[in-house]
Amino acid sequence: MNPGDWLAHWWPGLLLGPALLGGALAFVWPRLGFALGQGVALLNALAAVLLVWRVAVGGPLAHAAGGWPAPLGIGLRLDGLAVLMVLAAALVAWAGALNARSYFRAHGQAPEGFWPLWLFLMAALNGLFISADLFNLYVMLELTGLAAVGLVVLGGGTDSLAAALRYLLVGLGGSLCYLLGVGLMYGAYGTVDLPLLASQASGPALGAALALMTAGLFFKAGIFPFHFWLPPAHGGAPAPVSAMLSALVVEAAFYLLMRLWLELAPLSLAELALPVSGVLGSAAVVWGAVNALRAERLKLMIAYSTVSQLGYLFLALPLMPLAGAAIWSGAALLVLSHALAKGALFLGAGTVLNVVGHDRIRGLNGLAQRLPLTVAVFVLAAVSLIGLPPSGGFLAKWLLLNGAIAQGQWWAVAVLLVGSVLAGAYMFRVLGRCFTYGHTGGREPGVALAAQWPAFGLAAAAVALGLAGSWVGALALAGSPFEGDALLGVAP
Amino acid sequence: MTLENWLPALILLSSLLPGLLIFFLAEERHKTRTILNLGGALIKVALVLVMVGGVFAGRSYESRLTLLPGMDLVLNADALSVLLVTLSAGLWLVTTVYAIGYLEDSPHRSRFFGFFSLCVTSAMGVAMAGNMLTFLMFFELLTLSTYPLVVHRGTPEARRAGRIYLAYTLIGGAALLLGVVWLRVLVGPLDFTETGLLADHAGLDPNALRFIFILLVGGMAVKAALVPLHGWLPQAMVAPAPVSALLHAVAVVKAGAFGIVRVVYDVYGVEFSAELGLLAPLAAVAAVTIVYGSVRALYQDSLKKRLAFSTVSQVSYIVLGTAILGPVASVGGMVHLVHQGLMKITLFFCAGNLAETLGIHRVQEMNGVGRRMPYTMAAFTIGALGMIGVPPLAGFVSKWYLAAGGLDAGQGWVVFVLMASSLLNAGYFLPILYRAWFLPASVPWPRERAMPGRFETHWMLLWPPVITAVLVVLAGVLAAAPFSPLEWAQLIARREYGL
Amino acid sequence: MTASALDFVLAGGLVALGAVLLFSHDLFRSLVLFVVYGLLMAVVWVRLGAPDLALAEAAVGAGVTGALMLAAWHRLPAAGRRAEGVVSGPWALLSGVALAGVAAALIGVLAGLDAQREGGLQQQVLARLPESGVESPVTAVLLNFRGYDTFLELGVLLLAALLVRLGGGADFGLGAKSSSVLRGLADWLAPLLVLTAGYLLWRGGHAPGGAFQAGALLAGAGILLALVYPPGADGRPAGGPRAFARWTQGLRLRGLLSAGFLVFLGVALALLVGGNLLQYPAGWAGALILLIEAAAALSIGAALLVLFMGVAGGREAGAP
Amino acid sequence: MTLSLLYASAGVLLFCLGLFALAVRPHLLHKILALNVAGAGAFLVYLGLAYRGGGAAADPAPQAMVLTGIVVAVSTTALALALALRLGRATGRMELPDGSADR
Repeated sequence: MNPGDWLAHWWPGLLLGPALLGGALAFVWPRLGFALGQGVALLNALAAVLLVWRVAVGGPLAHAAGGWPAPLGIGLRLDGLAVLMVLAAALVAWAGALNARSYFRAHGQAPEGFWPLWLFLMAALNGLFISADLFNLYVMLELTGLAAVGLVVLGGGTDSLAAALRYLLVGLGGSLCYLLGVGLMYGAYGTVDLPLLASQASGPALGAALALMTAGLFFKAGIFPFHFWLPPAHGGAPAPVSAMLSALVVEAAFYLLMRLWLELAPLSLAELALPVSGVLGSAAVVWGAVNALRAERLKLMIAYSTVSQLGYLFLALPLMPLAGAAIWSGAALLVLSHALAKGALFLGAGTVLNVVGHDRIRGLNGLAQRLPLTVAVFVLAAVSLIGLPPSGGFLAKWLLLNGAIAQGQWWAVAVLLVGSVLAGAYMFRVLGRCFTYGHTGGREPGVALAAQWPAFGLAAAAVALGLAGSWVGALALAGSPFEGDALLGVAP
Repeated sequence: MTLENWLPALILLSSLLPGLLIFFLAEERHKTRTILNLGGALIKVALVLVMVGGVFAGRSYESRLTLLPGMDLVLNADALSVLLVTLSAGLWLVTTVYAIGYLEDSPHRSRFFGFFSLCVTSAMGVAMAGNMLTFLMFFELLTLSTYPLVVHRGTPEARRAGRIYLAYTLIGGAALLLGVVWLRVLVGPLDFTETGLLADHAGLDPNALRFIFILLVGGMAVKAALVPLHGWLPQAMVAPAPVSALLHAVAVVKAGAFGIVRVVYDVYGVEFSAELGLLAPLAAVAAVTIVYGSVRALYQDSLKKRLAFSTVSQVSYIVLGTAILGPVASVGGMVHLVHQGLMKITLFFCAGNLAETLGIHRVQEMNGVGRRMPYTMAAFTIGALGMIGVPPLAGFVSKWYLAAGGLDAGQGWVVFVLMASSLLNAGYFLPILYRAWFLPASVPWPRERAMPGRFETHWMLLWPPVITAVLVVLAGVLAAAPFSPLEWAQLIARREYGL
Repeated sequence: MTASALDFVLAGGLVALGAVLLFSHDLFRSLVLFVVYGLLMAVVWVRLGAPDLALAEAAVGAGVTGALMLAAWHRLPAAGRRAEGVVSGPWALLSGVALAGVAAALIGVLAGLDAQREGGLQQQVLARLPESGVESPVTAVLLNFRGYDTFLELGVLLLAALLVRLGGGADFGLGAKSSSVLRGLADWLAPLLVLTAGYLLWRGGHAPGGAFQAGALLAGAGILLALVYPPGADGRPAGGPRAFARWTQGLRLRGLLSAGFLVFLGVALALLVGGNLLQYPAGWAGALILLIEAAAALSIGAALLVLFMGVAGGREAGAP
Repeated sequence: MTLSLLYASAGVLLFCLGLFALAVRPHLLHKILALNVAGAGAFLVYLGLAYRGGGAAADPAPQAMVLTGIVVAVSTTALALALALRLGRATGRMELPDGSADR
């Protein structure tokens, strides 16, 4: 049996087994938590890399849980987009786990429950990315949501508690909308399997079900104006947790929307409904950026930046049915580069918080002398978030612009450009402080480089992604509805 | 893989790698840093010389990396890029020496030289970019790597200047990005082609093309500091002298002007641009900038600000030469690309010397400084006279070709613009020279520092301006010699016009 | 089949009950009405041909959830017992109008759907039932055809238990006083509940019942014991059956909580050797499902107990 | 009107009522109740559509889904209650603070 076949059979076990097992064991024996967390995060990252290789070489993978093919059983699939999401989650989770070690050292050790929750969150995200079953996705969404809420609570203090509770209530409301949509889907079409529905479903029930599920996912993704819960939750959680939430948990909801609207919904319906997403996305880009500009705390600024960056993704949705491949790949690149850059930013902010003792932006003068490596993280992440070449963010923005112009969607073009300039404004507001004198000493002696390297790795990966864009773009298309289309079209 | 494929990439790496290494050097590793800096600069000059020889012999160099299908990063060496590459490589070497001397004891040198190397890398990338995507990429990288240099002083004033610089360049970058993507959608990959890549595409909407032209040139005009987009340049004077020198002579401002040349010649094609009616407005903007910059320079008391407005004016000579149809004017514009770089870097080095040695920042304080620092002021005088256009210095050659080109194209008004500008140049440079050489010194100097060594100032500060001043003279006197900037510009013009 | 008058009364009653309990100004009345709502829902499930659900709804939906709500009520801070009115303003109005529109549109869609509906999976489930290892179609779906969902649902439960425990306070103990009569009763009732749970578990293979219903009963037994045997000074139960005291603490409790999940996970991964995730080998399905269900019932019982204690137990207001 | 449609419609109404109460009732216990009522409404839609007429057993697949949903609901309810009580103990009030304005 060659190694590729081995992977093709075992991949669900690889993605779910270690994380779930580790999570449960870390719960039973809290003392093992740290070792399990580090080990499983590394294992998971290795598995993700292997699977990326496998899918790139051998094409998408499928698996019928329980051995029952859909519609009776639950279908799992690992196509290009899914494996890229798995990779992003694995990298951020690994970096977060490495960073958590020193982040929590300031408080003694990671709070009780951190490692099991962390591992469960990893597993839930993996499960969410590979599921092709709408009801199974509901369970995954709940698992993800619970783990995320629990991790926010660990921020300690009343503010975190309130943020977590708000997050929980909003998330549950969103889940219920999604759940009702799934029920309608089953009632009307007798299956909850995505590929089957894509080939069978049509009619008003499909539209209603999609609308309900989309509304639920809007809440979970925190898209404007449903974003109100996001900044306090992401800004108040421990930094490694914020990294994971901002980088992946909200993007997971967008990932599902992409699946729903581009694989399931017929083109006519998508054309009718998706402009709503475009409008909300545009508003989110501007609103998030303006609030990021006004934020006084670094972590809150980063959280608002997430609101803004998510807007790009929603902005891309309505362009996708027509510009297909370019936007699909562009969105994949954007999700990936945002995940890496945002993860890096939050981990960096955590280091700042621990070393400086606060994260007020006004008080960051001279940070470039105290924590040069962390400031380098901010610079690299800024490059990707603003969309400056040669980062992954740049390629993504290039593809989105290309698609928007080719379709004559000038409003999207305007929002993309305004958003980039605003991103530059809020990122350089922080960087300008970092480069101002205000600290006479040299590098901070007590800061373990181990705390900073993971963040640096993520940020560098976000920038380097631009150089692998061709490969990533092609991989994202594997198994997608746009497989085989040319990536960059020329207007007729 | 042959040398032809690798040379452009190697030229980039010769400054990129030292730059990245320097970031991680501890502050007190003085010697290692100097070796890295100078080693990289020397290797780069050597590599560039190899390439110049190759291009002259008709070889073509190209490094290519595919980012997305139909979206390549291309570095290549055509005649035009060689012009800027050679200038940048040479001046980087000189400026590195100067910067090492200038920043002798100041803090954060690792950060400074790291970004300094990145800045040069980006300028090289801009020069060698083989298509619009690559150009855009290095153009933005240039913004990013110069920002920390502009705010290097770390004062609130520097931060403000940095903010203004970013506001201008990021918005300009956004316009440029839009133009590039739009054009990409219309015609496909945007590889630079001598005589213009749009020549192969008929039947495109001329209005869309006009608008894209405005976006592209507008985005670059921010960096080239064309009026009314010049506001950031005088503010950016808070940067340390070597940075100003680099910004004005080879990197940022020059990248903008160079980009305009690329767009007009290699994207639109000069004849097609004229056909679309785009050249006349561009020439008008350039003419206004030339005069406006000179007038503003007259009123500046701060020496560096006077030089800054002088840059605003002088860089537009390049744009003017580009915007006038006809090979002679083109030669004038392109040769000024080099000549302006040599002259302006000399002036900034000298201003830096005055500030560093005697604490002089304002024109008023320069009385009698010629006797205190004769070498520096001699170099300054050569640079200033060159700017005015006194024969046989470099500036004269540029102006001569520009004027002749204007007459050639039947646009006599160009001569008047040039004459007015020369008069104004004289108006703001001659008083300085008069003060320096003929007025008695107003000792004590504002803040004099004792410099080690036998010369009027540290040798690392003194030699760079003297060398560049000599080059200013040589470029003028030996204009007709082979390999002179003028000869090279004529070669380019012949190719661009397909003669 | 058309609806009878009884159906109209039931459905209308549910909606009216829901409206009243959600918008009542008396919080306690809302809570009591919620329990009634759950019971009424169970009746509806029977009416709709879903007795498994009726049992689960009565035990979990009305029973456990209602108990949780009432326990929470007792622990509210004094100022928190008054239900403030409703938020008013343009946003509230807007969401009201929007939701009314959503309701109308959805009912319209349902009405259109009513005539031409797909058959669902019932035929397929029944056709494959003999291979599933159990006789009850619902159990077959839960533990075989869609076993992956159930496995993850145990994960959700485990996670919730973990999080509630993080809230601080003892695992156990309500601090209520109880008479010896009650204790005597509990000593008899608790084993009876455990026995019934075992019966339900076994019965689940071919008739309504199963791990969840059994787990709920186990939790009920636990809650009963916790109520009558308040904790001593050290936070441990001061009396009661030894096994209960031992298994509701520390490592053993955590083991109990995760046993179902771990067994399920172990089976799922082990089966990957020969087939797909959770693909029972021919002939083994019944035994493996029973194993999983037994472990799951224990875990569910423990988890529900922990959830209840997390809400009802813990430190009192104002206590350090 | 068929039985299916009647109960499914009642489910839709309960679902919307629940979401509305979630939005406008400030008391945390009310919000949690609202989620439960809305959830039960959604389950009613599942089961209403699964009804197969005259005493026959309902479609088992949605039954299983609802069973799963009930367990998820009780888990999340307990967690929400526990968090709400902690918040109530910390702030003395059973409402979410107006946290949207913090920077």
